[in-house]
Amino acid sequence: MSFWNDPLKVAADWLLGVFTGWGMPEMAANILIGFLGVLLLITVLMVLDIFLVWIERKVVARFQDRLGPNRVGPFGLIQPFADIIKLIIKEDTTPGGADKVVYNIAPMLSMMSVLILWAIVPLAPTILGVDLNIGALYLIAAGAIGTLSIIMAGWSSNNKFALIGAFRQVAVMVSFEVPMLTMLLIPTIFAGSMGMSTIIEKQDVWYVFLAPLAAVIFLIAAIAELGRAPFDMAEGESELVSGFNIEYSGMKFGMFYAGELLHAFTFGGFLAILFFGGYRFFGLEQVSPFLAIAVIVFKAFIGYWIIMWVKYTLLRIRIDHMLAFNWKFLTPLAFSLLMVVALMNALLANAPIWLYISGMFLSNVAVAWAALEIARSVSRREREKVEGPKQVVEVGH
Amino acid sequence: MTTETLIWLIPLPPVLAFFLIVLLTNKSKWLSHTVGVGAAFLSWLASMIVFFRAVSVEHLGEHPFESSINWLPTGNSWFEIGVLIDPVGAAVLFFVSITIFMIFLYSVGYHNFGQPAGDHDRAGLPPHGATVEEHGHKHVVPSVEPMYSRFFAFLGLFAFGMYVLVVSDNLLTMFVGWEIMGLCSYLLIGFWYGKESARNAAIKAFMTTRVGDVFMLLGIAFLYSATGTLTFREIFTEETLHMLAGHTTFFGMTVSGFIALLLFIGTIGKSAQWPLHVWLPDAMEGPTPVSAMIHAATMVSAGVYAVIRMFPLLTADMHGHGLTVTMSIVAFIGAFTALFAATIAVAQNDIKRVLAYSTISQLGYMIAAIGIGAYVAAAFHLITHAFFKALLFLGSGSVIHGMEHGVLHTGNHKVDPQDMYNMGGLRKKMPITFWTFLIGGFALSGFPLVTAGFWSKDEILADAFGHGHWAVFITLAVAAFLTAFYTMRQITLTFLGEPRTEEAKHAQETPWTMTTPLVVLSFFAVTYGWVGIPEHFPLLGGLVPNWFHDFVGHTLAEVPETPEFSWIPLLTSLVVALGGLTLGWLYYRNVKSVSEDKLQIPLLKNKYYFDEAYDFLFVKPAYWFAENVVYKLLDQRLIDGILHISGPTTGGIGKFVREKFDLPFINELVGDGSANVTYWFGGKLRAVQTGRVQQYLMLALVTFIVIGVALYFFVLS
Amino acid sequence: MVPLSWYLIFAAALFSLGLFGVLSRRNAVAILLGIELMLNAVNINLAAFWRYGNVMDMAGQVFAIIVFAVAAAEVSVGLALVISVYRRRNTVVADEIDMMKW
Amino acid sequence: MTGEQIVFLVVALFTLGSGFMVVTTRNLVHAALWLVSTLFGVAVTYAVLDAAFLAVVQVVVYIGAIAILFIFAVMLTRKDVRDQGPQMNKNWWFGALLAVMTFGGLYFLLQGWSGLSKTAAAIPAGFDAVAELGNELVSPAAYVLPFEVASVLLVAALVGAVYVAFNPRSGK
Repeated sequence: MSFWNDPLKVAADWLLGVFTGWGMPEMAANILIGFLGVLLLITVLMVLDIFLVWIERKVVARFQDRLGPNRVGPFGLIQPFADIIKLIIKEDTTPGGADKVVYNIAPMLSMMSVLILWAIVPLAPTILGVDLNIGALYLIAAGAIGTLSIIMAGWSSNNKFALIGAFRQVAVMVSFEVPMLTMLLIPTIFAGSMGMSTIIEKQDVWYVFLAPLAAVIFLIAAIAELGRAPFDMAEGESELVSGFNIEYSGMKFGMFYAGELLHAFTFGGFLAILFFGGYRFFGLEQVSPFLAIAVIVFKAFIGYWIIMWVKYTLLRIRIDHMLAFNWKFLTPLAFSLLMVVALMNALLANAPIWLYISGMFLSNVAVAWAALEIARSVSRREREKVEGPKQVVEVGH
Repeated sequence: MTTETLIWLIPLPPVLAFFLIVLLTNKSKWLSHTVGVGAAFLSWLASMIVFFRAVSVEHLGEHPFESSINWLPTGNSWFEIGVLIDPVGAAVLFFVSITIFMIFLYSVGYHNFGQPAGDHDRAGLPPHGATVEEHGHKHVVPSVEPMYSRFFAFLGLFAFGMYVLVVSDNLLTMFVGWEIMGLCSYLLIGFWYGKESARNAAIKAFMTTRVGDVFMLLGIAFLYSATGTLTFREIFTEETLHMLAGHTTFFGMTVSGFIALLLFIGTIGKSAQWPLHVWLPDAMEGPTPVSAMIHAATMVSAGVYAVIRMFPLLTADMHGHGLTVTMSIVAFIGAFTALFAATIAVAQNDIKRVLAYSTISQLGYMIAAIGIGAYVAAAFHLITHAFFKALLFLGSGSVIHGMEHGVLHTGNHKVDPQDMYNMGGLRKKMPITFWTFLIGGFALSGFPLVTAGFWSKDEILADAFGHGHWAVFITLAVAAFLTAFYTMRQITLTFLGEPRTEEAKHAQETPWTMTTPLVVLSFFAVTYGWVGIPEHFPLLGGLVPNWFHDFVGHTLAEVPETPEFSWIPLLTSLVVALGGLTLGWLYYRNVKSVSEDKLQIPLLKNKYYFDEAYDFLFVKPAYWFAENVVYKLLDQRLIDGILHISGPTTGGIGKFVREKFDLPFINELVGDGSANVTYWFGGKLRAVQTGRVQQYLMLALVTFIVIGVALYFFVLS
Repeated sequence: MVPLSWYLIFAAALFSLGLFGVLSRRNAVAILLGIELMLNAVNINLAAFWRYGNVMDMAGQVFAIIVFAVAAAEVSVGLALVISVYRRRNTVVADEIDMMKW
Repeated sequence: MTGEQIVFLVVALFTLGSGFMVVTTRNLVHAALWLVSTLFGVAVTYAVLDAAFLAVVQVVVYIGAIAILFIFAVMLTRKDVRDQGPQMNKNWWFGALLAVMTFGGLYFLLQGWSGLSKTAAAIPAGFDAVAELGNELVSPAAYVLPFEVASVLLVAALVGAVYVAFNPRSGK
């Protein structure tokens, strides 16, 4: 077993040898090694986060036909470090009448809710934090903590805008958790487990081909959960200035900001894990764990890029439209899709693989088509109620 | 599926259809008739399977299909109900299922399915036609019946009753089916309840048959008390019949004879025999051919079927060839009705009423045949009659429908589309109807050799002659002559000659749903006679085996012997049939209007004044009795008087009790006292009710802890 | 190893804390908070009995889940009632919501 | 004292402390936040008890939904949040007495129970509690009926809550 095949275990064994050699009891050594592992992961993530800022700014600039950061360092690569220095040396204000403890805990919780997600992300067959057999639920649980952090931030700031922004964001997050959780159940049905590594291992065929609609719904719910455009009414610059984080400055604001970026990247990763085969890419993951990491990071970046693409392309939706969209369209659609998929899964349990895949795919398409048709007819009726029946203008007579 | 299970299932589809239509599909005409016709088809299919299985069984008479279950606990035994298909049952099931299916099919066309809704049609009235605009000019077309779905629901219930009656193996469920049909008959006669005449006819039919049914129920009760069972095959054992025949009861009649008489009175009502025949002609108020057909082919046959079923009872006390009292009564009523109704039919102008009286007359034939012991002949005639009479009625309905078309065309609603003197020359307008009607009419008249009616009628006459019942023979022969005569009169007036009115000129052939049943039924009206040609008949005898006699004859243990062949009845039936037909054609060929008809004798026209007589004898006295005796004497004098005396007396007692006992003792001491005590306690205790939920909870907890502690220390330890 | 008694006493203490909250807080929302504590104490007992009893028998976990469902239902209806009362009476103090007395 | 006992004691003390803050703190939003921390402690207790599924569901349902709901409710009835009046009713001492008595009674009863010092057997290898739980919840031989009844209850509560909290004047 060489370092190149199973780096984590080799490193851990080596460290254990070193620590026990120093005379440490074995249990304490193990705890220390685990702690070091977490520290390593977080460090990597935070560094990645810094570059995410640069990537985001570069990409948005391209979308908006600009150049983006290009002055500091090559291609502006040093720019995020400059930003961080600025944030750190900025005055750290706390508004009067704020609930100081809660106010200070909130950004930490926000960052934490993102970081703990990585505990269950399998980077390679052998490189993962915990193989929790209820990983999908864990994802939601972490999201719950994120919700909490936002409402704490909004409330403790003692600011109308912050509170309203928090309310909106929490309403959105709580609502969109429903279709999201429902869509998490679909890979669960396919794989027979909620564990992330099992889901990846069972993905001989990417689940996006089995349930493309589920992937789309998951993506929409994830974007809403992130609070990014078009669902970013919590920040709503034009109405709420900056929403729940209006009173935060300096590095506390930076934590919210970095948390959001990392969160988006994380959801790109989960999209890859749940629907795009995770670290698997035509057997590449068998060659080396490092290749596997490269694959999953690449896939996560694609997901992240899609999320950015959506963010910088679409306009903000009004809050009531958004909740109505969730409760009246997305949730029923998710439920019916779940029922259809579960039913098809039971029906096609013994079918040959090509029939299973095509059956699943076609049922997904059918559900999507039916949902769109229903939505179309309902909206036509609504429109006619307002505008009166559509006048057909005959041309040519 | 075993045959027995299948028999159980036969009645089910129509009643399911009834509930489906009433509860669910009544808004959709299409669904309703699909459900109804589909159910009739299923029952027909099952009946056919059962029939052909029954035919293929050797000695079905001894080993019929039967199956029964326990139904009601009666003391220490069970009252059983079940199904039974023996040869008679199978034969009846055959024609019943076909005719019922045909009715359903025919109704679709008759109620103008697919036509637009009428301009001012209302539920409860026949449709008046709808105006449509086509190619720029308006014209009136028939409109769809407003209560279309309801009609199919009623028909379904009716079919259920009939099937129950046919397949049941005991008198009680048979009676249940009988009564269901009575109800449906009422509902269908009064289907157009907006018409006063229809309402009255429905009530009349219901009340008249009720008279018979009461007697029938008495007969059933008597039978049950005498034998302890109502199952046919248990009653018709040697011992039981012997026991019943051995005892005498009222009027010196034997028990079996008396029970048979009581049951027969039920048949008189159901099969419209004299003197309870008055309801049947009026029943023609229902939707023309369909309910009329129920009252001609199916339901009224149930009465005859019941008597055939009861035949062993009827003959239980018979010794040799002499008729018993009951049989004599039966034979007399049958023969008399046959002749009597035929004479009335001669003078009727309404196409349906002629057929109604003809039905009464033919049923009399069957009853007379049973009365002289020829139950096989009666069953044979029952079936052939069902086919050709159904055919005639449906044909008349088709004629009326065609005439209504003419009425709609001219717009003259004063013309009665049912009056034969408004018709004439319809054979060119409605060829299918004409030819099928002709076949039916000839079958009714007993046109020799080719028609079914000839063979069955001939068999009755031969039996009557062969057993030496001269009076019956002559009466029936005269009736047969009259039958042929009025049948030809009807055909001549309706179809032959030239149209007498503008409407008849514009009559039209009816749609396929109506003509198909006509064709099917005319097929049977011709061919069904061939299954019962006597062996000894010259030339034809023996060509086809006398299957019907063999099959049905084995219903009972002893096969009735066929009388010796004789030329006299054969010649008689030839002469009366051909003579009646010829005479009818010759006479009515030239009659142009009602006034030229010499046979419009008031006595016959008014049906021997039976309605008036009943009105005078029963209805008026009943009103008088209700008004004067019950209301004025009993109610006003007696009952009110008693009330007027007892009222003040009780009032006085009550006042005394109230003043001396209630007010001082109950009210003040007990009533107010307890209230005061409660009030006082309530006032003291209301402080506990603070409305504060937490205090309630505390109180509950304290109580809980105290009880817990007490339990722990005093009980557990 | 942790004996079962620790969990049971821990749950009893949490239950009593919740009970105190229910009995003593003025605010109706705070009363509901107390109820949540009590429900959680019950759930700890269920989970502990599952773990310390027959692990194969899932009754303890199943009923803990049922309690979750009941708690969610109770909170949603309870808070809806509190909000409704607040709209009409402009108070959430439990002692002032005493229209049903006498 | 083993590591497990230390973990348990830390968690229990943290949970009870938070619970105490829930019932005593004056600021209701703080009370709700303390509730969150109590619930989190309970979740950790579940994890210590090897009931991972319960632990995660505790976080999802209690923290993700119920606690948020509480905070919402507190904010919607905001007039009382900053009430300077007492947060305890005047019978609070009696309530405290009753609570102590309840605890004492429970403690007393537990003392007399024989199974108290029982320790947990090791979970058999290969036993997947989550899978087993899932099977039992939908198996007709086990708990499908309570499960379905609970789902009906949730729907009823959902409808009822919407109806009760619906404000007919604003229509929202």
